[in-house]
This record gives sequence, C-alpha cells and structure tokens, in this order.
Amino acid sequence: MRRQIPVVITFIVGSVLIISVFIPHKPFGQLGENFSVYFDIIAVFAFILGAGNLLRVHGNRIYKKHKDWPYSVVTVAGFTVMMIAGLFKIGGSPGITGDLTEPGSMFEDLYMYVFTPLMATMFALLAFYVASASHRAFRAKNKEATVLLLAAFVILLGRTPFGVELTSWLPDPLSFLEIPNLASWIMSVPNMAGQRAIMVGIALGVIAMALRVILGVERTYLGADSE
Amino acid sequence: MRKDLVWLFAGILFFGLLYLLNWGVKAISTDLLVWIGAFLTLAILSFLYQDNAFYKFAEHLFVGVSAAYWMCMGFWNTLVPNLIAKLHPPIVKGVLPAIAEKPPEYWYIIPAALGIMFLMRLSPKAPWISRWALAFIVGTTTGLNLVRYLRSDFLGQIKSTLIPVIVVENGSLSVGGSFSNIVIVVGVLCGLIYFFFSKEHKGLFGVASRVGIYILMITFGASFGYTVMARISLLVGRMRFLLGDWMGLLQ
Amino acid sequence: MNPDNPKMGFFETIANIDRRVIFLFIGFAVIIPVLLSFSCTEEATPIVQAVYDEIESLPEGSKVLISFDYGPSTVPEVQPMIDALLRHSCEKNLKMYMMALWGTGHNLISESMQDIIEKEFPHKIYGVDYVNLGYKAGNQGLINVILTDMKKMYTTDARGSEIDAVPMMVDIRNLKSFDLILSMGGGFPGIKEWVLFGGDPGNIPVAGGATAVSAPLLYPYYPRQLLGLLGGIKGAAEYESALIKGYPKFKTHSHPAIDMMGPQTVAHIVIVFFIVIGNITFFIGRKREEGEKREGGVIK
Amino acid sequence: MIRFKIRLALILISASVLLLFGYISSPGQELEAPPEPLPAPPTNVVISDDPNDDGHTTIVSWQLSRDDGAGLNNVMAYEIFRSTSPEGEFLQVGVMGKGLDSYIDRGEKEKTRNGEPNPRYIGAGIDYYYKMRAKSTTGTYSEFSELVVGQAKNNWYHTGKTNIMIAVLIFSGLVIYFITAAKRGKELYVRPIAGIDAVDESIGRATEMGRPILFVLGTGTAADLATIAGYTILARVAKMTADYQTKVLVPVNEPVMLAVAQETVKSAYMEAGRPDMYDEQNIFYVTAMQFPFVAAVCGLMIREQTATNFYMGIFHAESLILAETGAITGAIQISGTDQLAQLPFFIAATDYTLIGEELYAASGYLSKEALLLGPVKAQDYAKVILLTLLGLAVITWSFGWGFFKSLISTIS
Repeated sequence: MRRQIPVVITFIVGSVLIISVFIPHKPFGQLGENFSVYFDIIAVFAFILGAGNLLRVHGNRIYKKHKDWPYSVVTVAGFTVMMIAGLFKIGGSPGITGDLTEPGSMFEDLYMYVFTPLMATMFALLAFYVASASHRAFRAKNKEATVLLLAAFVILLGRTPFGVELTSWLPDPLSFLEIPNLASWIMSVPNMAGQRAIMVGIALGVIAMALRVILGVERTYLGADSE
Repeated sequence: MRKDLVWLFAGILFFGLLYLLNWGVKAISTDLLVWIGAFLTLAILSFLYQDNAFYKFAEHLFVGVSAAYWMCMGFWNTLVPNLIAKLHPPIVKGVLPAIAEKPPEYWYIIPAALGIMFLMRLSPKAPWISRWALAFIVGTTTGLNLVRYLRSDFLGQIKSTLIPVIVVENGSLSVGGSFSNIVIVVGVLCGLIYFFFSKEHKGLFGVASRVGIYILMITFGASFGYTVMARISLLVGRMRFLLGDWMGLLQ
Repeated sequence: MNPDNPKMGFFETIANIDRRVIFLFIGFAVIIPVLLSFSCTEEATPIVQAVYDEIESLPEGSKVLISFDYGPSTVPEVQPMIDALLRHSCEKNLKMYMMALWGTGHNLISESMQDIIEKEFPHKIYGVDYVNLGYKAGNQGLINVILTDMKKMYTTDARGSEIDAVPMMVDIRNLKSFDLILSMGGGFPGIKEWVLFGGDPGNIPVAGGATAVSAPLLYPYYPRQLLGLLGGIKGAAEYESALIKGYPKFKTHSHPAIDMMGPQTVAHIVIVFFIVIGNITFFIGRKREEGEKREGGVIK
Repeated sequence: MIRFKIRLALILISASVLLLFGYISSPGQELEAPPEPLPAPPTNVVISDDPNDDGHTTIVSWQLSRDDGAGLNNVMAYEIFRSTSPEGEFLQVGVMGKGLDSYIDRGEKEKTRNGEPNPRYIGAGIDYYYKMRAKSTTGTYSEFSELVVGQAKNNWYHTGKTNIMIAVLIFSGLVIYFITAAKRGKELYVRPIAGIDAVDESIGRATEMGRPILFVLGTGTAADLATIAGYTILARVAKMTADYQTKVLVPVNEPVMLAVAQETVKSAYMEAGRPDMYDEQNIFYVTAMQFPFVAAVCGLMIREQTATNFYMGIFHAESLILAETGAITGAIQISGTDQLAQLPFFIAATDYTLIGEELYAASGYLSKEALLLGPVKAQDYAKVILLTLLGLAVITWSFGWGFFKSLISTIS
C-alpha cells in the first residue's frame, strides 16, 4: 500500500500535466506553472535534509578523528559563517530589508572573494585537462578513433591563424578545402546531422522513460518497501 | 619530495624574476582580499601536480561555503517571497514591504505540506511519507518533460531536417549545396539507425549503423575541438587575476 | 617514463610523457602571451553578425530581455559579450530588462549595471531605461510561468520596489511583451530552455551568447529557432569588432575578448602540437612493436 | 507472421492518422491608399476570442490604415484601447508597430489588485469594448476607429497542439502495446551495449583490487529523467557490489537525489540479501553546486583510489574534470549522459560511454525485465515511422512532389 500510493500520485500528476498541455480551460492551463512553483518550494525544504547530511558526515569525521578531520572543521566553519552571513544579511542595509547580495554585505564579499576564485579556478582546470585528454584520446588507434581525431584536428586548426595560413595557397576552385571552410562545413553539416540524430534519440529515450515512470513500470526511484 | 621542492623553488624564482624585470610598473597587491583569492586560486591549481593539503583545505572550504550559499539563496529568493509572503504577507513587512500589503494566497499550503512531507524522511516513524512528495516531484518533471521533448527535440528537429537533397541556385544545380544536404539527411538517418536497439546490426542495416557511428564520431570530434578554445579562455581569466590583480605585472 | 626499461628511446619517452609536462606547457602558453599582451583581430561571422544586425534594426524603445544565465566560472567568456551587448543596446536606446535563471547570475546583473550602464551611460535612468529583475528559481519552469504571466513571478524588482511602481514594467504582461530575448551563458538552464519554453511557444525572437562548449549544440536551432549566437570568446571578440566597426568611439572602451584571443591562440597551437606528437609516437611505437614481433617469430 | 501484420497495421494506422492532419492554410495580408495630412485610422477592427486560452485573452485584428506603407506613409504604430462599457474610461492596452494587423490582448487574471478593481483584468463572458487609432511618425494621432465589442471564452481544447496530442497518443500506444506484449511473455531482443557489458567485469576488477567503486549521478535534479535512468543503473551496480562485498561510494549534489540514492542502494542490498552491508554514510550529500561538488568528488577519487567510476545522469562542464582525474588514478570509467555538450568529453576520456538514448535503453537492458524492454521496442518503432516519413518526404520532394513535405511540416 505504501508503495502503491506514490505510484498513483506520480501517475495522476504526470498524466494531468500532459493532458493540461492540451486544455487551456481553468484550472488546467496553469497547472504546469503552479506545479513548477511547488517544485521549487519543496526543493528548498529538501535543502534542510542536505545540510543536515553534510553536517552529519563531517561532524562524524571530526568526532571519530578520521584521517582528514581538520579539513572537516573547515567545511563546517565555512558553512556556518556563510549561513549566518546570508540568513541575517550581515553588513548590508540596516535590518534585513536589503538585497541578499547587496554590495558591501558579508554574504556578497564572501561570494566575491572566496567563492568566485574557487569556482573560476576549478573551471579553469579544464584548460589543462582538455590538453591532456586530447593528447591521450586523439590517436588513430582504429577507424572510429581516426574519424574522431580528424574531425577534432580540422576544427582545432581552423580556429588558429596557423591553420588559416596552412591552406591559403589553394587555388580558388579548391577553396572549399581551405581549413577554415572545411571546419565550418564540418560544424554545420556532419556535426549538425550527428547532433540531430542524438537529439531525436534522446527525445525518444526521454519520452519512453517518462511513460515508464508515469505508468509505474519504472519505480526504482521510490526505493525499497522498508516498513 | 625533494623534486617537488625544486619545482616549487623554480616557480618562485621564475615569478620573482618576472617581478624584478617589471619592477616599477605596478606593485604587488596590498589588498588582503586579493591575497585570499590568489591563495585559493593557487591551492586549486596545485591539484594538477598532486593532491595536497592546500587543495584539501580549499576543497573543504568550497564545499561548506557553497552549501550555505545555496541554502541562503533558496531561503531569501524562493521561500520568503514565494511561500511565506503568499501565506501570511504581513510577516515579510520588514523585508519586502511591497508584497506585505497583498492578500494571502492559501493554496500555497499545498507545496508547504509537500515540503514538510519530504522532510518526514528524517522522522523515525513515518519516513515513507516522504515518497509522496517525491512522487509529486517526479510526476511533475516527467509530465512537463514528455511534451516538451516531443515538441522541440523530436518534432522540431525532424522539421529542420526536412531539406531538399537537390539544391538549385540561380537556376543551376548547386553541387556543393546538394552534397551538404545529402550528408545531413543521410547522416541523421544513419545516426538514428545506430540507435536501433531491438534489431541486430547486420547486413545493410549494419552498414548504415557503421555510417551512423562515423557521423557521431565526427560530431564528437568537432564539438570537442570547437570547445578547446573556450576552456583556455577560462585559464586566461585566472592568469590575468594572478599576474595582474595580484602580482601587478600587467599594465 | 619507465626506468625499468633501459632500451627506452626518445620516442617512448615522449609517447609516455607525464601529463604534468603537458600541464606545464599549457600554463606557459597562457602566461607568456598574457604578460606580453599579444593579441589578434577578428572578423564577424554570419551567426554573430545576425545578432548585431538584429539589435541594430530594433527601433528606439524596443524591449530587450537579457537573461544572465551563467556563473562566475564562465565570466571570462560571457562577460565580454554582455558588456558589448549592453553598450550596443544603450547606444540604440533600447529598454533593457535584466533577469537571471541562475542563482549566480543575480550578482552579475548588479555588477554589469555598475560597470557598463552606470559608468559609461550615466544619463540612463534605472526603472525607465533598464531594470534588474533579479534571480528567480525554477529554471525552465520559470520561463513556462512568465510566458503567460510575468508578474506572477516578479512581484518586485531586485531592489524590492513593487513591480508596477517600476515605470518600464507597467506595460509588460508576459514574455510576448518583449521584442527580443537574449540569453547569455549557454548552460542549463539557458538558451536551449529559452528557445524551447519561451521563444518557440511564444514566437519571440531569441538570440544569445554561449560558452564555446555549449555553442555547437545550439547550432541545430540556428537560424530557425535561434536567430543568432555568440559562441565563446571568439564570438565575443567578433561582436566587439563589429561594434567597433559600427561605432568607432567604442574603440577606446575595454575589449577583453579581443585581448584574450592571443593567449588562446598560442595554447591552441600547443594542443595541436601535442596531438601531432602523440600520433607520430603512436605510429612509430606500433611499427617497432610489429618489427619486434616479427623478429621473435611469434605473432601475438 | 500475424505479429508482423499487427506491427505493420500499427505503423500504417499511425501513418494514416498523421496524414489526416496534412493541411492547414495560413492567412495573408493587404495594404493600399491615397495621401492625407493626418494618418487614416485602421478599419474593420474585429474582436475575437483566443481559441486556445482560459478566458483571459482576446484577439484584436484590423485592416491597416491607408497610410501604412502607402498613401502618406506616415503611420508609425497602432494603439489599442479597451473598456468594459462604451462610455467608460478607455485603457490603452497595447501598441503594435506599423505593418502589423493584429494584437493579442492578454488580460491579467486577478479581478482586483491592492483591493481595487484591476483595470487590466479580462474575464470570460464579459463584453469588452475596443477602439484603435494610428500614431504618425510625427507624434500626431488619427481619429479613433469605430467602437467594437467582443468577449473572451474559457476554452477546453488547444487547437494548435493537435499534432503533439497525436504524437503522444501514437507513442503511448506503442509503449503500452509492447509492455502488454512483454507481459504475455514475448521474447524481446536488445542489441549489446558495450558500456553495459563492461559493468560486470569492472566491478569484478574493483573487488579483486580491494578498492571501492564510485557512482556519480550527475549534477542534474533528482527528477530529471536521465537521473532516473541513473538510479536504475545504480540499483544494478549496488546489487552486484553487495554480492561481491565491495564498497560503493555515491556522492550526490542534490538533497532530493540523496534521499532517492539512499533508498535505491538500500533496497538493492536488501534484494541481494545483505542488508547488513548497507552503510548509509557511503551515500552522502556534498553540495548543490557543480564545482565544489566536483572538487570534492575528485578529492574522493584520489584519496579512496576508486577502481571503477560510473558517471550516469546529467553532467555539465565537470564531465572532463571528473573523467581526467579518474584517468589519472587508473580507474575503469563508464559514463552515460544525455547532455550533448558533454558526450565528446566522455567519449574522449572514459573507457565506455552510453550515448544519449543508450543511457535510457541501458536501464531496461540491465534489468532484463520484459516490462522495461517493452518501451525500448516502442522507441525503435517510433524511429521506423520517422525514418520512413522523413526518407519519403525528402525523396519525393526532390522530385517535385510536396505532399509528404507539407505533411511533416504540418505535424511538426
């Protein structure tokens, strides 16, 4: 029974939302919007669960003097400070009337000077990884890998002045073989075809998965029947 | 360990030299906040060499701060204006005076109830109630996604693929244009054949599926290559911060 | 490097090159051009020119919705686009409505307003010429809502004034009140969601700027569902060039994207170089292996 | 053979239903007129109901002023005014540029605002009076057009979405048909998927090495369908690790996902008969933001020396950071996502990748449950219909026969 009710809820909510797309009449027309708003509100409640879990995991590590426990103190401290700064809007307009991210507030400062460099640097690691991955993966090991390599190589060359120079001597009738032209052809023709095939495939996969969920065939997400 | 120190030393020497060469252009930053930013940047970059104490510190700080950041954003930007202010407007008088005058909208009780249901997961007695909220969330997303994907990614893409395979330009046959369109149409069709699951990829079908996989490989290679530049620009941004804002080596 | 193998030659050493050596090369490929301020010029490609032309063709007072759908991590790529687009919109006297689908976009709106509009166009009035609607959660759900009713979600602007007290918001009903939607970022949620949930159903022109990563997968929407796109820093550099071409006075303003093309190009060449090296050593290695197999008389 | 006929019939029926919706024509527009000092007002103003809304919208359409694009050629815009009574106060509800001949008047849905009647409200079944005038390029106005009246209606069916409805019906029909076929015990073939065939071996390897397994559900939301596909794969992997007594670590980046992942792993362990092995601490929340999450997962990989890494779900820029860090530790990596932008990175940096639709099919394939394989079959049939129609359309169109082309244009 406990397992049936959620399946029924999913079925009803899912199918009503699908049907509501076709019915502008009240209240169906607005269901999609309203339910999206609900979703966000529930998500905020869920954050309490997440924060609880985070604090429990790190609290446990500190308590059990796990190998890296001092770092867990850093996490808990970072969390607490940011939380206090944000919830009480410290350093912003008097009271809590101001914007959460008002310039000069502690929340904004922490965001700007702690958060931003961390986030941007983490992202910047990609510059290195993109190089090591292309060195490792773009090798003509077999036919597929060769095709992958060639496409990547032409595009890479096409974006450098070096690649432009390389083929600029080609006579006019062969100008379509110039690397920048070849690169843009690859982007807009075979690349586009591949993208479309994948997109249509994904759309079918998503739709089938959605139907599986709505029909209650797929219910892994509900977990076990623990009493 | 010795080798690491040599590298570190070489690095410091290199930048020291740069600094000396540019002496007088601009001095190193005296702003504590910039120093914090530079420290954190270097701490993350050090992971490229290997895992170490600085990285661990930065990582753990990052996790803690971001978890709180998201919670505060959710609280002030969703919970307060979209739930509390709707149920009992006067309560937000000090925060959002404009909304405080509006009449309450009691149907917001539903999401509040669902939110609380979700938190029942923590209760020892009836954790299963949280599944109702979960079922609601999943049902919503599923229903919305089904129609959206059908409309835009399925029907929309099919329509875009509807192109003539014989292209006529200014009254004469355009070989290049026709060829490109044939590649697109054949590419899409073969790509889709690769995704056939319930039929063995043999014979003519197998050939089409091979063509499909080559098309996909071109797509992946091209997208990868196209992206490389962007990934580098992110690093440029960071280096500007380190060399310019922090070390004062840039004009 | 494998010290156990004394026969290891030059090619094997390079073939098994430590990833950290590659990292070092990339680092220098960026640092040196940054220090030397090395830069390249750009010509706008049609997909970028399309965005420029669209803004150029909008009559004075047209309403442009600019959605800041990115975070600090993509600032180096996306901010130059925003700056150029804001300058162009200010110059054309368009009304700018700024909002964010990303929580992180919230701050970026205030920063952009300060850095570009307030500083360079001080005669523009908040609430009349531009407004900050701030961040709202909901991703595509939000677009879904504002497609039919903007004020349901935006009861106040980001400064807390009631929405109808903001002059330029009075005649805004929903997304269809806008003449152009610009989504900046290209991640999720971003241009794709704007096209699928806003532009397509509402029949509103959508254009935008995306990181180079997400740009290729937006190509299928161009030009039918997406009228133009700035892809990555290159797209931004092209837009900056187009803007300078159209309005030479902007030459003296900052153009970070154009500046950034230098280090990128060098690092790009380094990556190409490593791919070439990787393949050469791979083939030589395979040839040698085949040779050794034959010598030993055993075919594995 | 009979089954084949049923299938054929199914395809034919679907195709012919699609054919029915082959033709819909579009309206045109007109202009013309001699010169005059002030612009002429628009004429023939007509108020009609928007057939596809819930009674808060009307459609105002008109014939262009004689001076719009012709005659004096000085019309800049049209202003539309509305009132609830012919003598009452008229509210300007919209402005449309020259050359345009209709305006969708979307009223507000609240009857009152701040305790007072809301002038922008439009309700179903109420008479609304409209008049219009043209604004000239110099800022002068034409006379008002004649007063007209109209109503908005609360409609039950969105006429513009018939094509989607049919597509939904066809596809749902296929899915339900194949699910019932599967229930009757029909054998369904599914082609091998390399990434999935490698799952068993990779878990075995981790067990031999005595190292844990990492399962990342991505940075999407808990209810995204790719994430749901991820849960089913997680369930399978967790069950195997319970059998092999290998630790599986699941860091998640969304609290709702945390709840689901814990439930999934717990039930997998119970199914494997090893509830004692389940340790809730191994499935933990990190943070809801992408990069801090990745920073932590990368640290985890290095410190725990995970032997096998799974990335199943929605991924963004972090895909390559994860995959390259995993490559450094020498882990076997199996990835799957429906995010087009990240597929190239997974293809390049991981050992096996489930490409888009394969991820969805994999969850059916793994369980080998006929019920879950049914929809996979339906997906293939949808592709058959699509390929046939598209192929026919492109070929016949090239030979000048536009029937299939207009058919597809209409349905999409």
